Amino acid sequence: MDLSRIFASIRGAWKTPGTLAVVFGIALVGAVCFYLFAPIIALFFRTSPALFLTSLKNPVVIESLKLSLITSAAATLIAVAVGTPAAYLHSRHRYPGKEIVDVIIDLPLILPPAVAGVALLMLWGRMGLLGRYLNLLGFHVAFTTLAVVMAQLFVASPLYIRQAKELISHLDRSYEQTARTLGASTGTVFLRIVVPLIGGGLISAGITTFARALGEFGATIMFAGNLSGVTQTMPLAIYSAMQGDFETAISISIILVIISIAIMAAVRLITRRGEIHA
Amino acid sequence: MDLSRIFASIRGAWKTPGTLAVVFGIALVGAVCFYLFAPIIALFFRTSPALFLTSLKNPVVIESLKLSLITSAAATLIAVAVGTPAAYLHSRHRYPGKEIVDVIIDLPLILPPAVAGVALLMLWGRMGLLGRYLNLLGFHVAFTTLAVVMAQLFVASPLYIRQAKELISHLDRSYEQTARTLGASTGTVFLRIVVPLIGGGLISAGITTFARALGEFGATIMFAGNLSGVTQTMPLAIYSAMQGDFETAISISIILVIISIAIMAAVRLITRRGEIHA
Amino acid sequence: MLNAGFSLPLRDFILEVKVDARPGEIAVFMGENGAGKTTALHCIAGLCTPERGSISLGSKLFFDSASGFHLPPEERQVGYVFQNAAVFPHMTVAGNVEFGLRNRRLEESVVEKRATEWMEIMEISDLRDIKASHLSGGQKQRVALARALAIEPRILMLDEPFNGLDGRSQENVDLHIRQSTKKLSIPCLLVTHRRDDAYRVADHIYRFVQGKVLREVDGVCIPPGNKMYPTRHADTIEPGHRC
Amino acid sequence: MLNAGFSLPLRDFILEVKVDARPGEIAVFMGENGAGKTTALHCIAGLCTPERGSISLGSKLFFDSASGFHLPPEERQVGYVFQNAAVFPHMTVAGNVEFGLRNRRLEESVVEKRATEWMEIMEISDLRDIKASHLSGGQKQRVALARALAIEPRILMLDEPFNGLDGRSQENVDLHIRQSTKKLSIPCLLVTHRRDDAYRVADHIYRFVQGKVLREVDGVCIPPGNKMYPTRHADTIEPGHRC
Amino acid sequence: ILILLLVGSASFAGCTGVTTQAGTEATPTLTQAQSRTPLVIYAAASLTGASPVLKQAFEKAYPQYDVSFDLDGTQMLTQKIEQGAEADVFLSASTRYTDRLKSGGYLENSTVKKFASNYIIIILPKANTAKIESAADLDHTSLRIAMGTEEVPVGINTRQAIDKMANTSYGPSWKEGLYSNVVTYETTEPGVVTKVNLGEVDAGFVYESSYKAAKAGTLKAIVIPKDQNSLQTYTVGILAKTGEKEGASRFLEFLTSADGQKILADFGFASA
Ligand SMILES: Nc1ncnc2c1ncn2[C@@H]1O[C@H](COP(=O)(O)OP(=O)(O)OP(=O)(O)O)[C@@H](O)[C@H]1O
Ligand SMILES: Nc1ncnc2c1ncn2[C@@H]1O[C@H](COP(=O)(O)OP(=O)(O)OP(=O)(O)O)[C@@H](O)[C@H]1O
Ligand SMILES: [Mg+2]
Ligand SMILES: [Mg+2]
Repeated sequence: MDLSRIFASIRGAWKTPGTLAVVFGIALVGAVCFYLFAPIIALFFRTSPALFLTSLKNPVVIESLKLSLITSAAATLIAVAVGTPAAYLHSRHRYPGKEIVDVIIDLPLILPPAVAGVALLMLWGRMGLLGRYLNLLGFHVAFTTLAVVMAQLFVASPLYIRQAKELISHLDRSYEQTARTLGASTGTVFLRIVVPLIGGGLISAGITTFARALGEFGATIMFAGNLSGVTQTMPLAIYSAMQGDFETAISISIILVIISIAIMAAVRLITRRGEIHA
Repeated sequence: MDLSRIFASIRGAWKTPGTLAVVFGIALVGAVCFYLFAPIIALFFRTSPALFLTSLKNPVVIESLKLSLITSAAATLIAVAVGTPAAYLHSRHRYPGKEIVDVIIDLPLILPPAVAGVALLMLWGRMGLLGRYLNLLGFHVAFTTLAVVMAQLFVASPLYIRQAKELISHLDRSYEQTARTLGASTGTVFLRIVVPLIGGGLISAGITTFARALGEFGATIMFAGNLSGVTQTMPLAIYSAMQGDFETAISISIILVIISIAIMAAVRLITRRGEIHA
Repeated sequence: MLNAGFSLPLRDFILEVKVDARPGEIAVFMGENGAGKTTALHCIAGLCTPERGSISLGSKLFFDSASGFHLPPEERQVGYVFQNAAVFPHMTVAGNVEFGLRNRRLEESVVEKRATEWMEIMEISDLRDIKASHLSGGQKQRVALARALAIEPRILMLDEPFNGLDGRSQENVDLHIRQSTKKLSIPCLLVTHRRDDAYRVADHIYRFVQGKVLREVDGVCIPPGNKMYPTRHADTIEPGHRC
Repeated sequence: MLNAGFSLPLRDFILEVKVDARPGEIAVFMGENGAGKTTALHCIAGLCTPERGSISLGSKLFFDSASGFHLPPEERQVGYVFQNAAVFPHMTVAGNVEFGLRNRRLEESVVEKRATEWMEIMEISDLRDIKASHLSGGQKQRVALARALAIEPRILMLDEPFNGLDGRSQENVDLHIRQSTKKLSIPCLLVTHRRDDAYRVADHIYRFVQGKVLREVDGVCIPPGNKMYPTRHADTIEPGHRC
Repeated sequence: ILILLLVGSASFAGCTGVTTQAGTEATPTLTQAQSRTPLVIYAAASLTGASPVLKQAFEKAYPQYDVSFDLDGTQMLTQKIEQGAEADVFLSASTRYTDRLKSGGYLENSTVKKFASNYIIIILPKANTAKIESAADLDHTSLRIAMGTEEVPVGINTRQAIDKMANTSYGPSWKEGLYSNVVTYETTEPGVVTKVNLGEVDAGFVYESSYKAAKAGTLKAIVIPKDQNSLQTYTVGILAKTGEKEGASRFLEFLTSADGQKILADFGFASA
């Protein structure tokens, strides 16, 4: 598709150059936003303010919301803390098997979440390949709050690592090289040069990861179970509500959406402000 | 965490500088790979070669595999074709409401997939806000193969757009500026400068998107239903099988994993070769 | 004939540019670091928008704040060599040089002929199939020059074009800048910090001082070059300022 | 005393470097574009690894292919100004200059004092809180120079340091390069394409020709500078090569 | 390299250390009532509606217990138990999986008994735009029908009921027409309910209990006569590895008591 030619031909008729690009841009971004946002708007039509307020007071909702936020935040933090340096070292070095690592990082995304949950059980469960030894040590993983975090980490961290990797590999090396001649160790180069240079991208990747962890359902119910207060996150609570009271389920979903928007907006604002001060 | 200081102190003992960094790097990347890959390995322990071969011959498996690949590829293509220029225009312009667009793009990730499916039904379904008019025109969306693609697109395209956005916003503008002085229109700049410069990243984002679409379950079954040959993708087939014969379900999952690895490796090889020739 | 008169607030001062250049003439921009030379070129190329004023090249209007008109850079046909060269790292040397020609929708044979010509002139023919990211600093600069000159622009703008070039290339580039300016009969704006370079090539010099642009009409010093050159400073220039 | 003798295959030729420089001495690298000057500096700084040979500074071994030893760049204490300046765009001017000092774990007061000193010398004090990505080309170059000199390195390596600097800054930088080299009693390697610059600052000149490095002992031309300087070419140099 | 891989997994252990911290940080706030003995009930998803009422009533009778339900498909619960989930009581919607756990030694086999049963019912959206009056209408062309897959309990019972109806009243062409109207085979009952609820399908086959659990007035139903229906039996058993045998057997007693049965009846379950 030769966009430029199409552009050029239509532009003749338009006369004000650039207008077409603007129209095209608005149409494109508008279409994307419409496609992604309109269904969420539609959700609002199935609930009433009264129902919404009732759900907000429901202790199950509060409890699962708290659990969801804590576990998702924990999973995101681990993904960021371990994933960023791993992505840096991975991107900046050649080593045998590098391509295999690339593929491995994508695999958890392909697995249907329920299968991912089964896979985690097979490894970490009481009968699992590793879990049986942990079990002997009196350490139980599956069906605990830890398992929720692990399931979210398994499903969401590949998103973070992948984005971090790409951001780093598109970064001009001469900054890192200069920093090293100025006496900076690998750690300093990483923390003071690489991370700040791609900081915006990493935050964005972190938000994506958090969002994915927050929405995780299939792997969590399989690996961690659906136990109110311990492993019942928001998506699980929504699922349980859906069996009975459909409208309540939608109300809870909307609460989830609103709170997530608030958190993501807050993160953006805080980091934006940080940038201005810097 | 002052990594550099830790580094420096331990390095004294090590004497060969850099060794520690290497060990640390291998440990880190190894830990990530282990965490993401070991559960998948564990899956293999639950199946036998015989079962595996039987599953391969199962017509339901073949059919759902075909459907999965076609729909995921379609969703990925749409995400790439629409998402890349949208991300470009979004990143390179300031406009009112830009932050809101950023948040909107993340929202589908937060929604538990089943809720995403409900949301799609509320908009595009027979009784949906838009769907009821489409219905009058004799156009049905829900419970068709198209609905599968739409569900995958809704769930997976945010991943693509987000990565594309970040890659573009970290790209040095002077290349684009130079290209414009050399007579390149917005379209040409986009296709010949921006896309090739971040091509590797876009391919990687495309693979992530494809993987996510391939693994999509919750939204698909809600919005498109589960009808063999029409809307039953691999994850739906796996989940259906899981209700009855667990081992078969695992075998199918493994088929999905292996085929996905093959496809992703192929994409990487082809694009790598392309780069060398260029 | 380039006519540019515009102003633009920068961080430390308001940049007020008033420059013109006739076809076949080389106007040199000089001035301290951060005086606004690069910014002025960016505005003329259409890469940034002045707050007030107008820019036109011959009968072609580039920019006019009164009518809000802004011709996009891709329609201005400027040959602009950036201060940092900015060769496209993902393309070969040939790909870089051909890029602007292809945008003109010239015939393939013409594109190749002209690109080959300019690569020979800039002595980068043996690098034609090398990716531009694998070049040395001076090689990149030569690619940028070939790329800008190959499109036969309607105005040439060179931001420190001699930077990074080895001695022979400097002479070579000098020669071809003059030749192209004359042959195409286009104005040329050239930024340099070197007095010898300036006096050698300049038809007249614009001196950027704290956002103001002073045209040297009667400089206090006599240029060592082979051109007749006006030798006294504009009367607004502060005393003691070197030329 | 820097002693470097190493070889490294490049795309078009094998780069064979044999250079030395005594403390307080400035060795200038000259040669055509793509002759390997930048690559040589990279190897000495530890940013690329030669195939064979060894590099040492005084008693400190930097690299030795025989024993497989490679001192990482952060432990070589070189003050290296890259050809493209490479200021850290996310930091302020002050942040850039202080970066190397902080890596030395100096006291905060010392860091600030020295950074302030060098920013004053390079006349970038008024830019100290500006993000480096918002600087002009010449301003960036000065930040890079201040940053490299501030760490009081054990060797100074400057890749075309005068590029982009206005006239006054060129003289200023020239002065401080010589002063620092003398005061710290360190060797200095300087790349330039300008004969006048080279003859002005050089204690001796290394000419890079097709991967070979020739030390000028008796050049055919007399430098215009104020230093006594050997005036005849090395006998291996091809006839007609300008110096 | 092997050694380095070991170091890799060691550092991984460090990384789980972090997760543990996060986990334990979360737990205390979530299990405040430490004086009460926790009792974990694994229950089939179709008991979702009844579960909070059962919990309330049981805790009223036995305040020393803190009951929590883990609700999931019976097959999934079975899988979890086999993988070592620690629960006290298992409420199963399918004898097939109960038997599987029994033979695997996961249940106290002597405690296993039936506690409820469930019939299939046809649900319609409130608006009923397709104007379905009886089961006979289900073969009309251009209807959309949802039912469970042939693997899930509700799907198995649905098929049996349809077979009976076809054999006794409506004939094989009705059955054929009905199946050709099916647009989705759901893996969970809520999937069927949701689609009917939204009006996206014209009819769906679910258990009576699911119909009862849905908010009143949101659905219409067509009852299938008992003789043409298929009965699903619910069984309960105490898990072999329970640490709370006493509480578990109390819960079991309660479930089969008049009080328990009344609650189940309220939610559409027939007695066993
Ligand atoms: N990243 C790279 N990859 C491959 N080859 C390179 C790369 N950078 C430079 N080269 C090649 O290595 C050779 C030496 O380059 P180098 O940059 O050292 O030259 P130089 O002497 O510094 O030239 P200049 O005066 O133009 O800066 C050149 O032929 C160049 O094309
Ligand atoms: N991206 C930017 N954002 C904000 N300010 C900038 C930016 N680039 C340059 N400036 C400032 O604008 C002023 C003019 O810069 P400009 O690059 O035009 O100077 P110049 O005359 O080309 O200098 P030099 O000789 O160093 O190249 C300077 O004060 C500079 O610090
Ligand atoms: Mg400039
Ligand atoms: Mg160089």
